[in-house]
Amino acid sequence: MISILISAVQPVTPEGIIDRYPNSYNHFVLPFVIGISFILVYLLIGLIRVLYHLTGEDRIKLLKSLFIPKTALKNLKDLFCDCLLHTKIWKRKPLLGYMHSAIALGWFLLIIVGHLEVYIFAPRHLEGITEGSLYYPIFYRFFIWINPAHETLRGTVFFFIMDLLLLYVLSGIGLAMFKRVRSIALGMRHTTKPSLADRVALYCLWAIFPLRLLAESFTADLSGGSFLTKPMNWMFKAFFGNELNFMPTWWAYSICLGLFFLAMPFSRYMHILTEPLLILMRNAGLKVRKPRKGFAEAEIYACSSCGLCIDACPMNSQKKNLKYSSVYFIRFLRRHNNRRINEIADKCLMCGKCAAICPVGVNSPEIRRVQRETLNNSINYDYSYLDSIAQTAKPENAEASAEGKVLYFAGCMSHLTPKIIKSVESLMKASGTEWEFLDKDKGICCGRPQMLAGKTQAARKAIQANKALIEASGCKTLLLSCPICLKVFKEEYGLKGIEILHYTQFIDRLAKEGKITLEKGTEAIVYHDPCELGRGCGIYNEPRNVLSAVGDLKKAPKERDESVCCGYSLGSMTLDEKDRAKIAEHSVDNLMAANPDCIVTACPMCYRAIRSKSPVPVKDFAEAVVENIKPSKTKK
Amino acid sequence: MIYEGKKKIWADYQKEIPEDHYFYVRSCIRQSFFPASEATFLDITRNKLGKDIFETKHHTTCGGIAYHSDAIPQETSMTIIARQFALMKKYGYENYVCSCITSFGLYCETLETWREYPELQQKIADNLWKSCRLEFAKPKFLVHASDLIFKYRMQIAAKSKFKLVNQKTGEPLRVVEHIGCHYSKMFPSKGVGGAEYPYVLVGMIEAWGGQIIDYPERRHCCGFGFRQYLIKGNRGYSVSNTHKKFESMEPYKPDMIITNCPGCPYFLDRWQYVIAETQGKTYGENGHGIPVFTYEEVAGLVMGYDPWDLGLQTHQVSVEPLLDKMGIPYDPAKKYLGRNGKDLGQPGKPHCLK
Amino acid sequence: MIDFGFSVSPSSRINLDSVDRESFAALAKLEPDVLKCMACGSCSASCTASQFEPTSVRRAILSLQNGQVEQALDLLKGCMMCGKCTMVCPRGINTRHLIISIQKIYGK
Amino acid sequence: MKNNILVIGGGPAGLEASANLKRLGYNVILIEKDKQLGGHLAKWDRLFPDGVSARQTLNALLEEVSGVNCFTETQLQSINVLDKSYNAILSNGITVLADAVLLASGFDLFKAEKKEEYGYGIYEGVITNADLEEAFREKKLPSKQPQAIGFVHCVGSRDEKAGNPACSKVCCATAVKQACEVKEVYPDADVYCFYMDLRMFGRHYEDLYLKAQKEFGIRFIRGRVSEVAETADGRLQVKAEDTLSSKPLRVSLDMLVLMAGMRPSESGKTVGRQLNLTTEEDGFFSSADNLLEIQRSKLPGFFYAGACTGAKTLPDTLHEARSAAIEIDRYIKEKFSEK
Repeated sequence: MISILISAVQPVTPEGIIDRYPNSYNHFVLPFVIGISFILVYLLIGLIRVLYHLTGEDRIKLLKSLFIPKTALKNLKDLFCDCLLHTKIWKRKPLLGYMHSAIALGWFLLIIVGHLEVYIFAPRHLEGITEGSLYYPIFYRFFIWINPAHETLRGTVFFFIMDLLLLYVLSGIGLAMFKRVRSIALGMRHTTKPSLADRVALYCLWAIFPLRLLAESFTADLSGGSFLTKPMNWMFKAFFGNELNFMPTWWAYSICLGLFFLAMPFSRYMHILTEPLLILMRNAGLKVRKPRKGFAEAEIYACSSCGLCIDACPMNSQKKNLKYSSVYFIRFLRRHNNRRINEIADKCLMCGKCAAICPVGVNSPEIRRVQRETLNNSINYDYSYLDSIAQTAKPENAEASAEGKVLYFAGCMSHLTPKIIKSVESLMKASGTEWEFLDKDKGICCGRPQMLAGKTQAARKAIQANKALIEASGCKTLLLSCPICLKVFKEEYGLKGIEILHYTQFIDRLAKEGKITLEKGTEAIVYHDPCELGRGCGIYNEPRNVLSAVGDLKKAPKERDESVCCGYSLGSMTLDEKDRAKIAEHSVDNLMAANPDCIVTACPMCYRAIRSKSPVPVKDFAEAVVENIKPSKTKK
Repeated sequence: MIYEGKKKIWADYQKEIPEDHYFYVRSCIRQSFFPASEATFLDITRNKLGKDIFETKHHTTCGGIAYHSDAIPQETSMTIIARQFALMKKYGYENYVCSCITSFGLYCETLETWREYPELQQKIADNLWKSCRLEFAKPKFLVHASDLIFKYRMQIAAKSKFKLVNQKTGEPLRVVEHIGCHYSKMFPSKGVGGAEYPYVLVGMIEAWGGQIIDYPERRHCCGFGFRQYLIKGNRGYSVSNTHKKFESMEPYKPDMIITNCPGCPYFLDRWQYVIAETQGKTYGENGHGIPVFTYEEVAGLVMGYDPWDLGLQTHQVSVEPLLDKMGIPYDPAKKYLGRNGKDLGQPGKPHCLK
Repeated sequence: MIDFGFSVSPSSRINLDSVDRESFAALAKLEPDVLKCMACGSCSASCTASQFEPTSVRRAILSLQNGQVEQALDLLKGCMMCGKCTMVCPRGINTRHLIISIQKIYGK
Repeated sequence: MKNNILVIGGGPAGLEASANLKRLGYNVILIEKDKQLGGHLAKWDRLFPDGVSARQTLNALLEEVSGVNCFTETQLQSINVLDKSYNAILSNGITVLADAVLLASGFDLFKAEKKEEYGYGIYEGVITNADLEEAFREKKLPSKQPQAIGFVHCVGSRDEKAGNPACSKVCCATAVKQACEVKEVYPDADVYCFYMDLRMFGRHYEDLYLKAQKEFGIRFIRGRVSEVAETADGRLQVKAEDTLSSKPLRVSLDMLVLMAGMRPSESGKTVGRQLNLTTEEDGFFSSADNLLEIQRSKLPGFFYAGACTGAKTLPDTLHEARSAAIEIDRYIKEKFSEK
């Protein structure tokens, strides 16, 4: 995009533009040069480090992805929307979004347009380090003298654009300063405590643009300016008289820039530079393999420490749990504080809400899972009892009629809520579906709980056994009532030619195909999105389609990807019963705000948890559906 | 340990033991393995103390071993017992003293059963008449031979030549007493001192100068347990029991063990050899075992009998270190000479146990 | 040594004097819920793995208290981490974390 | 003229009943065989489940009986049933003509030495629940830190051989309370409770149990202690079966507390013999009806309150004392109103 722009504006050699300094150098640029050199070298080393820690396979994947048009386009879009526009923040908190885009996009454009200006009016200075290409475009307004008599329209337009951009950035900075004072006004209840490097970088960042304004205003009569800088220049002249006063401000501007870059790697502002890499890696489909290296490192440095995840975290319904939020987890990872890393990694419910709302898209639950893996994967286990099961399961023994049948896997937790199983059974009968019940008597765990506990190896063994049983059944559709199972079946099983459906999807399909007819009741229903179903598998609409046909579906204040975990997730290793109960209460409070007659959810775990705290009846999804199926006329 | 507390319990379990005139019955095991013990009993009571202890060659086994090994039914053993009692009556006695603990327990059990079920007693009386033409009778007093020695303990002490004291140090010997399970565990009131802290052997040891050891597993069975030993496959269980007892008494460094049951001295003695051979472990001083005695043997030693006349050469665990301690003279050359002075031949030496 | 065809068998008795108290204290620190078990047996009854292999959190806790570490680990090695026991435990014991903590502290 | 009511026994039941009868306008004569009033409550230190002071509780009860004729160190010499009333001769020489008699003779603690295998009175470290309470009260706990302490539930309760097949109701809660208290004094000691069933039936009792486990780390072993012996170093070797794992178990302890259960009191039995009062198999007096007329005996005008009709907790005893007062009031009004 930028290259197109540049080609459209051909460089010229304007007559009225003269370097005020013959060698285009002044000592004040030194702090900036040191800072920018440091950060560039740091970035290069960092990039090499991250790439080095990737597996060979991942590196190739990353490289390839850059040349696949579809991914490349997505990369561009994401880079622009996420890094510059900050659309994700805009969507949730517009004012906060504006602040971020003002600073990011504004600054980015200042740099681009600044360089363009140099490219057009003083192209020589972009030719090499010796010509000052490192600092010249930044301090262009200092080095240049523009004869007012020769001022072109093009130049004036640039002056105007640059002042406008500066104002844009300044408005963002102003908001940022205000946010520091009153973060709640911008919609954040909790925010993180900045470290020393954070403070240095922050104050520098705050100072950079006001100083730039001052500096450019001082030289506006020499190097040109527009609606912002020119009047300031007149004002300064009127007050100070001597135009040589401008040196300290340029020094200050350069020092702030330099300091900012020096502090950057040790501060949260590193996210500005890391996020683009993260976007490329994520779009390439890389996964976290080690909790502190490779992709994870990119994620860690991409965290902006904004603290949005603090409010999002369901554990924080109790103040004492604030310290377990993702932002702190990432912070401790950065600091290599192992004790705290493990403590936080184990505590997390893995509900995924922090990842869903993260402006940078850091998937910290996944890092936590991998962190657990480093400690727990080597724990001894003995699943030899599964071997015989897997061996006796043979696909060739399957009946031919099985192909058209639906295979239902209830999972461990559904067996604790027989109502769900009964409802699924009635549903099968009502819809005339031919089906098999895989784990009617003896079931094997789906593997997800082991994965969540970091016992990946053990999980693979369980997965293998279940997979053999499923393939041996000959059925081509696998129906699940437990979202915990669903997620692992979808992501880890690799069941070829078998469609995996959650019962919300299945029932939605039955209704659409007319195999069941739903009767709309008058009950006000609120639906609780189970974490693993919603954020975990992206299933939000199907249950809502069905429920709105069954009753009066209300909206909870926080729903879909912002839904509040029920607190009983298997994700948390160390939360105790009392804490879980508190979270469940919090989750129910959110649902009850919609003033429903009943709560419906589609997960056996949520069902039990919410039922224990809810003042209104709680129904399982299938149960709610079965209660409202219109008896078919054709069948008995 | 609060001695007064024990005395209180002993006071609760007083048993009436007549002074004299007893009908004596032997023990199957003891007359085979420790014949000198019974001979000593008779010698002490009759000749040394001048008591009337009558014995007849017509008495038989009480049937206890067969009964406890499930080889004969209860009624059979009861009829055998009824015959013994009838013999007592026939010879004009009403005090019955038996040498065997198994018998003693079975007599107690039988008498209690007859008391509870008079119709059964009648049936046994009929059986007795039909089979032996003997008149049914029950003893007025039933005592065990150890009860009698307990009764005479002070008289024996008065005639004693040696004490249960280490001659060199003057310290009392540390004695483990082991009571046969069937002595009072089934009927605590039938034993001197009850079941938890039986006094019968303790009284003898105290009277003869020894010091009793109260070790944690004192209540434990010697390991015989009838079919636990009689069936070879169970013998590991039997020896494990004994092992447990020795492990428990070991820290107290006992000088000797005194018993009042036929099986106990045999198993406590012989299993020390088996434990030594299989585990390489011995419990006495310097690789010796802990010598095990019957109460008659101890009484005999105290009264100055020749150790070899008491049959101590038939013990597995050598008794010489204890004899030395007590200062009892003995002639090592005569150890394996029979009563007639003929050489009996020497047994093989164990590998481990000295 | 002579083979008699029988010998002293090892005692199956629990000896509380020789229980490893330090490890248990470490476990109680890591997962205090271990102290809360009242031996109701709900965990074993609902256990997914116990249909295939003797598995019981209740008995594992007891075994550790009795110093039978091997037995405790044996009773947990087949655990599939499904969490049903956590759901049914009337005392709200965090059984999954307890199992992992036991395996971490006592496992090789 | 006020009706005379004779109350036999100055424990919590007798005190509470006397206070209520006095309030109802009767002339109450309370006799107590001991020097001081209060019965077992006077010997206790703290009470389950909340750990309130026994002394304070007793003082509150004593305050209520001011104005009642209390004769301590006094026993019933003889008692005769007259036409409408009872003629009682007390050991202090006083004769009382009582229109109604309330027997609140309570219980005696089971004599722990009867369980010979536990070695009470033989091994130094073996004490009873009452001994421990006394040690707490008099602050006479051994200053030497014990390494391990055990509590044996059901000593002389649920034990046919000990003559009491019934549950004594209070021992479980007392044992758990005392275990916590002991652990407070000796935080480094291992504390074990040997129980057969934990009967934590009352309000807050289960909380006490959970607290004992979680906060005090007290180990509960399901199995009755079978025997106690002394080890070479003077400790107590205790054997039991851990019935939850079906394995025999052994542990060395420094202190073993026997939770002696409740037996009918000897002084109550003496009264019972004089009046031919019937008792049930457990030795406690039989009420006229076990549901509706627990406070009534088969003799008109003769009433029961508290543990003389079976083991009771303190609140149960106090409830019975109050009901007995109401029952006596009803009886007197019915019997003497036609006068």
